[in-house]
Amino acid sequence: ALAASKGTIYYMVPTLLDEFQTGSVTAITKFMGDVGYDVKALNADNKTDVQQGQMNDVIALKPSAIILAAVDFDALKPQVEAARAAGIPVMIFDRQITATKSDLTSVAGTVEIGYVAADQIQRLLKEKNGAVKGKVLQVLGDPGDPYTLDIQKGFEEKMKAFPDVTIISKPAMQWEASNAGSIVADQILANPDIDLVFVHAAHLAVAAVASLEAAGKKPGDVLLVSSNGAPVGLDLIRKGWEQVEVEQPLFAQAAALAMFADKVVNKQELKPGRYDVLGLEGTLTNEAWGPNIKLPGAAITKDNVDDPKFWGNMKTPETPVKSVE
Amino acid sequence: MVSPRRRAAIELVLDNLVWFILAVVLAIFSIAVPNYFQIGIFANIVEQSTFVATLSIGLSLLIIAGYMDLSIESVMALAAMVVGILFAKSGVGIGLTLDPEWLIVPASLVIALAVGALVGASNAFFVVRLRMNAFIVTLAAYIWGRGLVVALSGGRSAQELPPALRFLAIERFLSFPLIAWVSIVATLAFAFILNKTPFGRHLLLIGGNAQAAYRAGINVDRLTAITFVIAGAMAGLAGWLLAIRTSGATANLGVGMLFQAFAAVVIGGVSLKGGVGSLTGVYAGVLLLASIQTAINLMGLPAHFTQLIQGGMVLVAVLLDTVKLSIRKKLI
Amino acid sequence: MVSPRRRAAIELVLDNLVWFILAVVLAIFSIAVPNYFQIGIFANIVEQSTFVATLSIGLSLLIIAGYMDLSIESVMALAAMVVGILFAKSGVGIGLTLDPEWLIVPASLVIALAVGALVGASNAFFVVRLRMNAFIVTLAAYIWGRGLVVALSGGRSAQELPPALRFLAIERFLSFPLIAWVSIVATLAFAFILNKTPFGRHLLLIGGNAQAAYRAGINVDRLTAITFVIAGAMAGLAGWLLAIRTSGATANLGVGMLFQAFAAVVIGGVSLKGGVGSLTGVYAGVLLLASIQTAINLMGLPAHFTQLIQGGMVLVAVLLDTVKLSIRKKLI
Amino acid sequence: MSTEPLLVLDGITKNFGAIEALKGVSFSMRGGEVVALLGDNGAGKSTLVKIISGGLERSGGRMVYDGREISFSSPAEAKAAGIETVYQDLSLCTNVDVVANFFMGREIVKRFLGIPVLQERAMEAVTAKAIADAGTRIPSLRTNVEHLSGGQRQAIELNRFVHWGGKLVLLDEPFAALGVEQTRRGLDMIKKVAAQGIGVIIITHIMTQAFQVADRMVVIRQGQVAGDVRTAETSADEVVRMITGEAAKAVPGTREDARTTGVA
Amino acid sequence: MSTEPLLVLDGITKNFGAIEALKGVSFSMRGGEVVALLGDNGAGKSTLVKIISGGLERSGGRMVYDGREISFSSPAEAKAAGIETVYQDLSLCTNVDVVANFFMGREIVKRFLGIPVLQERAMEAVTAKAIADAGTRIPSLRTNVEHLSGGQRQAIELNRFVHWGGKLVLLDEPFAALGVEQTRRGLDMIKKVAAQGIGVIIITHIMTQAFQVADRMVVIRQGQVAGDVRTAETSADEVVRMITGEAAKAVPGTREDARTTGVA
Ligand SMILES: Nc1ncnc2c1ncn2[C@@H]1O[C@H](COP(=O)(O)OP(=O)(O)OP(=O)(O)O)[C@@H](O)[C@H]1O
Ligand SMILES: Nc1ncnc2c1ncn2[C@@H]1O[C@H](COP(=O)(O)OP(=O)(O)OP(=O)(O)O)[C@@H](O)[C@H]1O
Ligand SMILES: [Mg+2]
Ligand SMILES: [Mg+2]
Repeated sequence: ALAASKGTIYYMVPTLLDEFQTGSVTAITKFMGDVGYDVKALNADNKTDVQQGQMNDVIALKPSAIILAAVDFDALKPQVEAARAAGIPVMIFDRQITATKSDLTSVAGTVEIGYVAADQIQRLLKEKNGAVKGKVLQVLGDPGDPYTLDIQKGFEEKMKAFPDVTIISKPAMQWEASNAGSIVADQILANPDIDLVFVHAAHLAVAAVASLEAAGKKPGDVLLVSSNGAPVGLDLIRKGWEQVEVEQPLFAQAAALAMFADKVVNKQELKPGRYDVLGLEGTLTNEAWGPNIKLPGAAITKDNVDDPKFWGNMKTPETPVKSVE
Repeated sequence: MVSPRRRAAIELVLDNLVWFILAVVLAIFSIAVPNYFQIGIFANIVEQSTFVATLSIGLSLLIIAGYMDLSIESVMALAAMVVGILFAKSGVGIGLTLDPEWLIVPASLVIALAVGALVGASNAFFVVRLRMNAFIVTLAAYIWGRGLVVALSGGRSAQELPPALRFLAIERFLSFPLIAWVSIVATLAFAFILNKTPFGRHLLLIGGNAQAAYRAGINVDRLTAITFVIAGAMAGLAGWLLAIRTSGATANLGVGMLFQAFAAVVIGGVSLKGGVGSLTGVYAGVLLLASIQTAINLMGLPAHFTQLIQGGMVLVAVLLDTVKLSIRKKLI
Repeated sequence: MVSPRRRAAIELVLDNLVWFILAVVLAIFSIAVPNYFQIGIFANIVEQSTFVATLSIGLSLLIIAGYMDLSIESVMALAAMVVGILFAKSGVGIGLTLDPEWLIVPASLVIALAVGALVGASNAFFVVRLRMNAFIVTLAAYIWGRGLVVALSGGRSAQELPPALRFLAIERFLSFPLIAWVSIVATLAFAFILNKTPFGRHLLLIGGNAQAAYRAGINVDRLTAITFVIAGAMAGLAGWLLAIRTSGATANLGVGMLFQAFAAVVIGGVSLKGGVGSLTGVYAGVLLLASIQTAINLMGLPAHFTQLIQGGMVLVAVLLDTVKLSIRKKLI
Repeated sequence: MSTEPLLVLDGITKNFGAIEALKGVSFSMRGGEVVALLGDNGAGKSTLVKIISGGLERSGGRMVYDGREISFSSPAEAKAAGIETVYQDLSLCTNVDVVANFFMGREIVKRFLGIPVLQERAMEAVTAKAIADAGTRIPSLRTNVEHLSGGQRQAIELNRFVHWGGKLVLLDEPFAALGVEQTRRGLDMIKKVAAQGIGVIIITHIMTQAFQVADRMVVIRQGQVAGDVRTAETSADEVVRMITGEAAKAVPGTREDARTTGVA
Repeated sequence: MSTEPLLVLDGITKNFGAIEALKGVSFSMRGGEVVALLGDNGAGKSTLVKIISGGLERSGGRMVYDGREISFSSPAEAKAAGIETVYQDLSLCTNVDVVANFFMGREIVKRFLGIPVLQERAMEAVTAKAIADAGTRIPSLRTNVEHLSGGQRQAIELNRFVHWGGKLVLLDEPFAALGVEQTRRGLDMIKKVAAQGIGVIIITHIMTQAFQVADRMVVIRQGQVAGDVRTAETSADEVVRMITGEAAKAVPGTREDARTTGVA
């Protein structure tokens, strides 16, 4: 896009073992490129201490800014403070840090994903059983990962109102797909009346579907809901195995950072208000932890699955993002 | 003092103690855990054991020969991902098709085995030719192998293997899916090789005293290299089976199976010092671990406690095994 | 044939080869990687080495004595989480305060050491008293230890340790933070113990031939048990340091450090067969791994390839180490 | 030679699973006495020595040492009671040097601030003298034992016992790998040790060695005492016949005699 | 005894780092000849044997075997060329049973569908016979070797070589742990083997054994040949003097002679 780069921005990605994170590297690199910044990504492999070390190293490099998707939310607080003390602006991506000030936060909200999922699951149960009742198998990610715990929190909070819904929660250790497959295989035998399976990431849905298929189920026999909107999830919707994918607006989240990058790098003030981010409406507010732009997640169903705005369709928007003036 | 006949009986039990422990544990779970006692659950246990059991074959052979291989987990994932990328229809899969369709079974199998054997050969090169420490060489391969999975897939998943492959995970023979039978047959075949052929005998000798074996004219280097290749190929086979069961592959597929394989190998009676072990015992060890995992899946435990309980159960399982020693001492 | 003086010089280099490799690697990175050559980066390397270095102390001692301990990583996380829960102010922390404030330093340190020593003692009980295999006992502890962290914290993190503790991570002496000095001093202290005291000598003897040591009247069981407790306590210390650096603890804190510790121990020249090794070499191994990791951080490689490259670099580092053997054979 | 028995074995038995390695061995000896323990391969000599030295638990029988009935549960206890042992399968740590092996478990230390610190020079000097006295040449005391020849290894093990005195010395084929000169010096040393009132049990297959050094010969055959004779009153041929069993009937009552001595 | 030399060693040297274990050893021998290799502890006897048997690489010198100049890079090659070795530090796998050790590397197999399958019974029968012939009693051939006595172990190692024939046999202190009767049978066996035209090199520290069996004696002293004499033309005293070095001057030119024989 631009002849001369305005500088380098480091993106601290928590892991590359799930498709959302992989996609985020591509999207952030693209959008930041649109507004004139080079992006280098560092993968922390889901290790908080590794990410802390990476932050320390990057601070020594004095980049234009750091984008942080923390492995463990607030645990990165000391490094965020160190970076800002060194004059390097820090933008928070996807995983909100509220314990300390940062220069811009762009999130859909992990608890909110749980809310959206709960709404959709209530609808699906009602369609199937006539009322919001039945049995739901919730396959969590790793029980030591707050990301999955937040989704669980949001989901269960909203489901409290429906005592007729039994929720069985089992963790897929280390987010490993075949663990999820085994849980589904075992539970479908122990509880043949399971109506719906809710997995916390689309790559877990792959193994869950394989287990359902091996158990002789046909698409739709057991409902399936997943979160994060990865490409495999959308494929499963097209094939009828999955009913709903709760999408995290990856593109918009990334684009929002790019739109304000110049202002953040130049330490200018961000004006609260509503902004159009790739067609989604983002709300920028000033919170205790600094400017915060929130982008609403969406439910993907068979009806809208082909919409190119979903990152899972992997059509990174062609039109360049423009800096907010 | 015990009569010879009773002693023989006790010896038989002790020699196959893992199997007896397995039976006891299954009985306890069947009584204590609701829904545990049903053929479907037992079939699930056998099915879930498939991958670790297949991994454990090569690992056991290497440990018996006095080496080890930490790379097998990553090699399995790599083979699964290669199969996934080539033959799966969605995600990162490019969905190759063959004519006739069934050709995909041997083709994908050969590819998976080749991927595994290749990494095994690389490990062998460093360990046997360059005399590097097997632990560190295979640790490096564990890291770069998983790295290669991520690099190849870009962190994404491959999904939907064609039915010509998938039937191996769906069709059942005596209520176990075909993939489980593959691992059972492989275990039996290698158990035969270990116990009844010169190759197996030489592995035991090398594990017991490599210098003595070398002096006796056994080609220690060649045998060691072959065993690394076998371990790699078996990991490739495990990957092939895992891909078929998952109907594709994800970037973190099989994470944590290395530790399970090690635990199974030790529970199964293979000495980490080398020179001692049997593959049927190892298979029982795998089943034991899978039984525990299944019980945890079925018990209404809060998610946060599963790992705690898993660790405790492994300890108890091995504790039972050590009872063996004291019985042997006292009764014989 | 080489002159005795030149041979002595070569021996010196070879005996400390890890340090020379480290120097070479640092020099190469300094030239090749932009921004690598600055005191801040070297300080980062030392700081990042703190935890693995501390873990490696106990691991090395146990390996030298012919055992191993897989639980250290989880023990470290457990100690960190206990400290985090007790003293951190937000998250799952309950924010205990002491009067005077500085008392928190010894209090939290003693708690962390005690947590570690306790797990170490439990490992020792199973291994020494019940004669269970150390690998499997500590593997179980690795699983239940991490499980306990998850259970205690509910998977959440504790944040914000009070400044009275945090200053150890912030204040610097000779440009290294104080926590790094703690691990350096601990390494030197145990290096002294290993090389110059009967305790260390007996560990080497046990690792070389436990039966001979036993016959010579050395209390092998007692020494082994003590070493397990030391390994646990050192893991506790590592957890304390890690909590201070993190300013709290997360449920997955330190995942993967076990492998790093093993790699460092092997690169540092400790034989996994027991009976051979020095702690200063191990510290160099830790620094070497951290240097590689830092170089990868600074090189700006595509993130998908980092793991691949990391694995390759570990291999190369050890490859250099094996050059030692052939040099020794040829030149001396 | 004192009159009180130093060691009394009474009906010692040992089973390894189905195998009865010792079927009731009884004999006794005094301090300053050198007893040659003879017998065919697999007769049970080493097993007996390991039982006396605390390395193996006996299955049955009584053992009286230095006037008290005892039962050592570890070599450390036997050592503490003054029993030194040279094992047939050498007990050396090949991963450390000659000095470390020589002082295994009894290192010379100096305390600094209460911390015991190894005194390498002092230990090296002692080792050098002992090895030289034994007539053995070792290239460097700082080489790891894995690089030494079979005889050099045995010399280390054989000579370290002299240094620690004790009351009873058990030597299980201590000269098997030693050269002519080293063996000669070893035999002399045994005589010197016995002259100090220390009891010595030596196992050997070479009759000339046994006849040169022993006051008495105890022959074990298939786990039982097949002969217990004074050296002066027997001949090599007779002893060999006892060992191989051809003369089993020629020494009736030997076991009885031994037991009587034991109880006395 | 053939006239062609079976083995010619010419100036063999071996360094271990700074240590010169062999400083140029030369001698030769014929098939059917029994050569006793004598020398003090650490003289270099075992090192020489390992060089001949392919277990160690020589630092210098030439070796001619069976008419061809050779350089074995592994024991397997030496074995293939007909050289059998019994090592001083036993080469047994204690984790397997007697039969497995006896047949180590040369198991009896039967092929089914091309797959070689171990014939345990056949191997057991052969082992039983060999062990019985050697006069050794072993409780069960199916016990792991770790449970055997020192002499029983040595018997396995010593007797398995007979089974494989070959052209040259190297025995490094093969009787060190054997009983009286077992040693006698071992010596007989060596004579029988030599009578078949096989060359034998035997290392021992016991003069009587050397004199009973050897045609010639080669004495190594500090890595050099210090004497090379026909048994008939020497005495035990003279040989001991060569070993300890007191008679070093009494056998001038021995090395020269050996070399001449070697080249012939
Ligand atoms: N691997 C090695 N490294 C260093 N030195 C060695 C090595 N092997 C042998 N030596 C040395 O070489 C010399 C000769 O050893 P060798 O084993 O040949 O002696 P030997 O004549 O067989 O003695 P013995 O009668 O005691 O068996 C010894 O001084 C020994 O220490
Ligand atoms: N741990 C064990 N388990 C089983 N059998 C054993 C064990 N130790 C020794 N034996 C058996 O006990 C018998 C006596 O062995 P021991 O070692 O005492 O013989 P020895 O008289 O010392 O013979 P050698 O002269 O060959 O050294 C042998 O038959 C041996 O096989
Ligand atoms: Mg013995
Ligand atoms: Mg020798």
